Amino acid sequence: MQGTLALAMDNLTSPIILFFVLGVIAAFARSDLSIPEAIAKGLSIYLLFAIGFKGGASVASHGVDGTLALSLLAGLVLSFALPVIAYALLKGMTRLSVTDAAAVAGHYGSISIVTFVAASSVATTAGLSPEGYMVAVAAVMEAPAILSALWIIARSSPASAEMEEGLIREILLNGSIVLLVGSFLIGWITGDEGLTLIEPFIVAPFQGVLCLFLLDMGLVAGRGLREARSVLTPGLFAFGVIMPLIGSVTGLGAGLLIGLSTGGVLLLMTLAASASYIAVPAAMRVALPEANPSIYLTLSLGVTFPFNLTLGIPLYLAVAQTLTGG
Amino acid sequence: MQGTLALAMDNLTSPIILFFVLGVIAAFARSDLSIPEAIAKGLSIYLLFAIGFKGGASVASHGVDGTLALSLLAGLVLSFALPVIAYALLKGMTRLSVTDAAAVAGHYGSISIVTFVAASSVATTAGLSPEGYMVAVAAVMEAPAILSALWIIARSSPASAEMEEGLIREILLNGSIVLLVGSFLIGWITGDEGLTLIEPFIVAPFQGVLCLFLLDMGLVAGRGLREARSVLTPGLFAFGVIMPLIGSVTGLGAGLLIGLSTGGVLLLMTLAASASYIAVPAAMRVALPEANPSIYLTLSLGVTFPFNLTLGIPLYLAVAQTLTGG
Amino acid sequence: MQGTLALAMDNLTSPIILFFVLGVIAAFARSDLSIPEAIAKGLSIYLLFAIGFKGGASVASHGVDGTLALSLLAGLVLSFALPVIAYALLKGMTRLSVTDAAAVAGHYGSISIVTFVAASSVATTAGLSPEGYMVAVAAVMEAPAILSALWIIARSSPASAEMEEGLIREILLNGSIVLLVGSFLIGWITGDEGLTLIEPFIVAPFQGVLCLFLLDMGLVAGRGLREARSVLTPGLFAFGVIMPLIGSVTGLGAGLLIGLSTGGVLLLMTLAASASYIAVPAAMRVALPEANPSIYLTLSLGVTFPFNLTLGIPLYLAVAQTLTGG
Amino acid sequence: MQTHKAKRVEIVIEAVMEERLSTALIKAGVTGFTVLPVISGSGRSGHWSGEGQVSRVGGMVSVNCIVRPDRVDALLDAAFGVVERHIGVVSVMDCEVLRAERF
Amino acid sequence: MQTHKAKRVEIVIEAVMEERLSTALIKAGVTGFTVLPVISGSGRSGHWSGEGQVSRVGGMVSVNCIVRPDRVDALLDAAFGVVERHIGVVSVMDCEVLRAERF
Amino acid sequence: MQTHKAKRVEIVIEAVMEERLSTALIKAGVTGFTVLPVISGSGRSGHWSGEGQVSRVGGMVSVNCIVRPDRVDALLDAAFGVVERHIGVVSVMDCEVLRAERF
Ligand SMILES: Nc1ncnc2c1ncn2[C@@H]1O[C@H](COP(=O)(O)O)[C@@H](O)[C@H]1O
Ligand SMILES: Nc1ncnc2c1ncn2[C@@H]1O[C@H](COP(=O)(O)O)[C@@H](O)[C@H]1O
Ligand SMILES: Nc1ncnc2c1ncn2[C@@H]1O[C@H](COP(=O)(O)O)[C@@H](O)[C@H]1O
Ligand code: NA
Ligand code: NA
Ligand code: NA
Repeated sequence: MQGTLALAMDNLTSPIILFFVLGVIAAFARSDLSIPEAIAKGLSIYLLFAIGFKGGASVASHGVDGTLALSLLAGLVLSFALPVIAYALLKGMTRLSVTDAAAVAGHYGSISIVTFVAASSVATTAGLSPEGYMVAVAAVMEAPAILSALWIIARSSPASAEMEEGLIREILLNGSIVLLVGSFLIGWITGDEGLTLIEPFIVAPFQGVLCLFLLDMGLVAGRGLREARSVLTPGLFAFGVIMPLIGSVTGLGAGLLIGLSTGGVLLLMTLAASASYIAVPAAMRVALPEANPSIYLTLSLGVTFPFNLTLGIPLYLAVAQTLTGG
Repeated sequence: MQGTLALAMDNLTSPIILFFVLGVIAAFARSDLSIPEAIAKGLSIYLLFAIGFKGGASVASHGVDGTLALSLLAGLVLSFALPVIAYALLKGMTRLSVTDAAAVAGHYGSISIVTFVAASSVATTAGLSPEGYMVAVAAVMEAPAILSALWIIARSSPASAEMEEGLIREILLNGSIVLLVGSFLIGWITGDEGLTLIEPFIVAPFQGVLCLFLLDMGLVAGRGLREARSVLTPGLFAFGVIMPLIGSVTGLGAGLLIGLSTGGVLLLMTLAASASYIAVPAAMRVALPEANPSIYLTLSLGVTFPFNLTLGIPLYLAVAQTLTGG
Repeated sequence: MQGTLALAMDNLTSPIILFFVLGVIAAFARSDLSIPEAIAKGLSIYLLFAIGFKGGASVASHGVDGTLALSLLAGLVLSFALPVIAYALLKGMTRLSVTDAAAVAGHYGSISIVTFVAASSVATTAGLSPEGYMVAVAAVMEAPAILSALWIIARSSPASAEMEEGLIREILLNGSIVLLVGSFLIGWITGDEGLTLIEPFIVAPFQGVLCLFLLDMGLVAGRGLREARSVLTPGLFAFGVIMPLIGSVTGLGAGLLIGLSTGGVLLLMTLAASASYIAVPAAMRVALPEANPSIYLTLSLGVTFPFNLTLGIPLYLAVAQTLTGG
Repeated sequence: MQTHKAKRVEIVIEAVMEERLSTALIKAGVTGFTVLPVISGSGRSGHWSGEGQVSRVGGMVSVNCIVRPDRVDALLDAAFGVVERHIGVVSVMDCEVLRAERF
Repeated sequence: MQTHKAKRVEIVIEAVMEERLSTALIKAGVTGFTVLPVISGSGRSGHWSGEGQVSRVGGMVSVNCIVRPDRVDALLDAAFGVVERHIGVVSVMDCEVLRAERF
Repeated sequence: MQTHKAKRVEIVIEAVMEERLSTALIKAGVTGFTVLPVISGSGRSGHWSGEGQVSRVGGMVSVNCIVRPDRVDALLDAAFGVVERHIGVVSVMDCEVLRAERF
């Protein structure tokens, strides 16, 4: 327990969290500090590229066991199921309209890749080596939640969410999924040889790039919070903290069932606990334009993301270590 | 021969080629994956900066022999002459108009710096150390082909291609030429001392950056092919594969004549075989606006570039090794 | 003395200066070489991030002594006082209007962070280890000079420079100040542990990134000089060279008084000698729109910056070494 | 210089809807348009800015089409079909063009 | 399709003044506007370009507001108050809009 | 607020031709213009997009000039001379400006 606290403290004073905080503070203080849009996109491309490739290369060197398929399946199921839980919770805890609640729910079935990256760092620091294919699980979990959200809507008001042609393709071929999966496969195919070649680019500078990216996320989250503070009712705020806990428990259950390593359980918990802020919002703007984007963006980026980053991940780690004996 | 095949296979499964393929696939699948324009330009600036500097530093440490001047001269002659060959070939193999044929021809006298970089990597992997000043040869070959193309046009329809004032300056002071030559000279001047200083920036991460750049090129090439498939007649397609082979033979002849090392011969073959997709298209838009850009861009980026990258370079290497005994 | 000359020569042929020169030449030759705006901003963010963090980490590992507070105070005083000196000098040496003279004066009380970085490199090469908190001194010196300039104006024509509400906040929370101070504090808090994590990102590639950034500054400075050559009267030009010398003497005095190390004295001299080209121009456009920006930008970026880079810093080093016996 | 009357339609629309809009325009026979980036904006749905954004959510683009006056209704119908449920602004201005054969 | 008369005001202004302008617009009751980036320009104060610029100095933006005709005077007063001492250009065009209830 | 009649000319032109256009404009006595970036477009020569592009080929810019009505012909002649052989669009709109002494 004391170890957990120390770890949480350590985590809270890690550079990546402090840079996120710096961004939030700068945004609240209305500093004109900002990262150009192209640079922010470039950083995010770098992260997806690096994390996908490293995951693939790790699969290449550790081999694939039967749990790979099971993990992918678990990811699919969680991504489909979590929005249903989230929706029920939202209906109980908040006064959101059906549309808004479904839109928010969709975000919580999907994942945040930066949260995943942060958890991977924590895992490595704690001496764990999660399964490399967890990256593929992350990719698999991006999209199904969107379908769940649309299905929830379709049940309650069939007219408003007719599935537009092209949307499914758009969701599945979303740029971040393609880059993540593509890099994963290339990492797998080229294995150690490939990794050796590009390691100095994707491994050594990774944490530094991550800091800059989190600074940007802090700026965006802070600006969002500043402008949309009013949408954050106590009920919504509570949901933004409780839902990741519930998600993490489902991830824990799945991870233990499958028999993942301690690190793998931590990552699956984190994936289930995290909320999307790229793929799902974009799909929601297309499919559910009536849903208010400031609600789901503020909740996902302004509440759940920092919660996972600061308190969630150390907690999930402690639980994973205790229950797997790792 | 078996060695060549193995090498070709190795080459085909190198990360850089796989990322190019990923880009092409993503574009064909109409994924919204894209690299922001500013980032793509940034990556290209990095590559020119790094390759120019390393070339110069290598000249500084290996010294200059008499072949430097000869190589530059050979580059000049090839760049002037290849468009004439290309034009004759195009007139024989396709039904392109004079203007379109001349515009395409101009691209094949000039060079593609990424193809050059890919060949340099293959050379290094094969244990060769090409002459550092081949970078300068590459720079020298960028522009003369444009003049050749304009001369071809001027001969057949004197009115349409009056040499506009300012164009020559623009061609010679093209950003990529200036950056490449400038970095080369600075690398030469500052030598080992300079290299030591910036080596961690330009050497270690180079291959990783190259992967991202090729992903971008794959995206752009794939999008071009998707939209301009119709311009690619069988005759044009065949030209896009045959012309680099012819070019490589002229490069081979020149390289053997001059007495370049095996690596140097490989690079000169590759330069002669490659087609421009930055400097020449821009000049053609200014000087020959009537020429259809989708023809030359699709051919250069969508056919010849991937051909050289995948099959061409291993072939040129095998030939160079056999004939130089390297 | 000979050592100084050798050092100056060494400095003149360092890659960063040569890349600056390349940029100036390219701009004068009207090459279309250019760094996209987003990339230039990205490079500048990287530099502020890296330099701030390293400064903080160095404070964490070397501890704080009493001179920290004194140095910050000295920075404040210099930044407030230098514009007054600069204004008097300008009034004597040039025919600038009150507004233009005050605007220019403001730039010389503030600082140029790239000049600071260049001086830090020179210090390291010379085997010195300046106090890490000099970064904080740099941050402290950014803003006060702006207030001085406005005060100078207010004295001579009370109407024209009424202090607009919001301007002070804007000046103090300027993006570069926030990033520099934030990174400094995070470097300090996370100390060696943090540094180890992100060192491969902020230390090894630093000089290479700096080269690219100086190429960009050369391009911008060259373009400015080309377009605004006419504003550069001999008097102004002389001011652009004499004022940094005067500034460096005030920095020297303060540094010796405080008892900074040789490297610290060098950096304080450089800070006092350098002129702002980011924070102050932006503030001047808001507060003194009547002042002609080509005057202050051309002088700061086109004259004083290259002067400090090439001749100034080696001179300040020689003086600092002689007078501190370092 | 000889000019011809035309209409200039400007549609400020969410970036995620851009492809759907251009498809609809092309279907409506509008084959010429130019897309300009937008960096920030303000409207009934609040203020937004593209700064530091990784996703295209909230980002907008400005799509400009110049058409012959008799085509403007078809264009507006097509555009309206796409923007109807979405945030965004459609405006029409009179203009004159060179080279009328192009429109 | 039913359209309504409106005015389109375009203000090209220094980037450093953008926030002040939007504050003034909002104060004047103009809540809708779109900001477009500008890459270079030329005017009485010479030529400038954003290329390679780190600071926002010299950079400009183009702020477009569509308003009901009766609001245009308030808008121009507000805009003029901000641009008065600054470089920049203000122009007004007639236009027609869909969904007039939005303006 | 006092406004003055003027013309707003918008020229969408290939980025590689921008410098030639501004030179021609300045020669024609047009000293004020603003250049906006364009991210993609469609026309008789097909569709293009700047995404991921390293070269300026295919890229376009939008050059906007506000001029006094009596200057518009000189402007159009100058612009036409540059765009004649090139792809691109020239349109003219009526507008009103503040601070007429600037045009
Ligand atoms: N009156 C207006 N003038 C110009 N642009 C507007 C106006 N109203 C809305 N917009 C643009 O359209 C976007 C969405 O507007 P809205 O649907 O009102 O939230 C805003 O962010 C602006 O970019
Ligand atoms: N006549 C004009 N037409 C379009 N834009 C202009 C015009 N005059 C000035 N501008 C823009 O406003 C900026 C400042 O103009 P000025 O105040 O004349 O220096 C220029 O850099 C252009 O971007
Ligand atoms: N009708 C139009 N309205 C707006 N922009 C157009 C139009 N036609 C062409 N353009 C722009 O001009 C470029 C070249 O057009 P074109 O010469 O028709 O291929 C296109 O890519 C568009 O950016
Ligand atoms: Na989740
Ligand atoms: Na060639
Ligand atoms: Na100073």
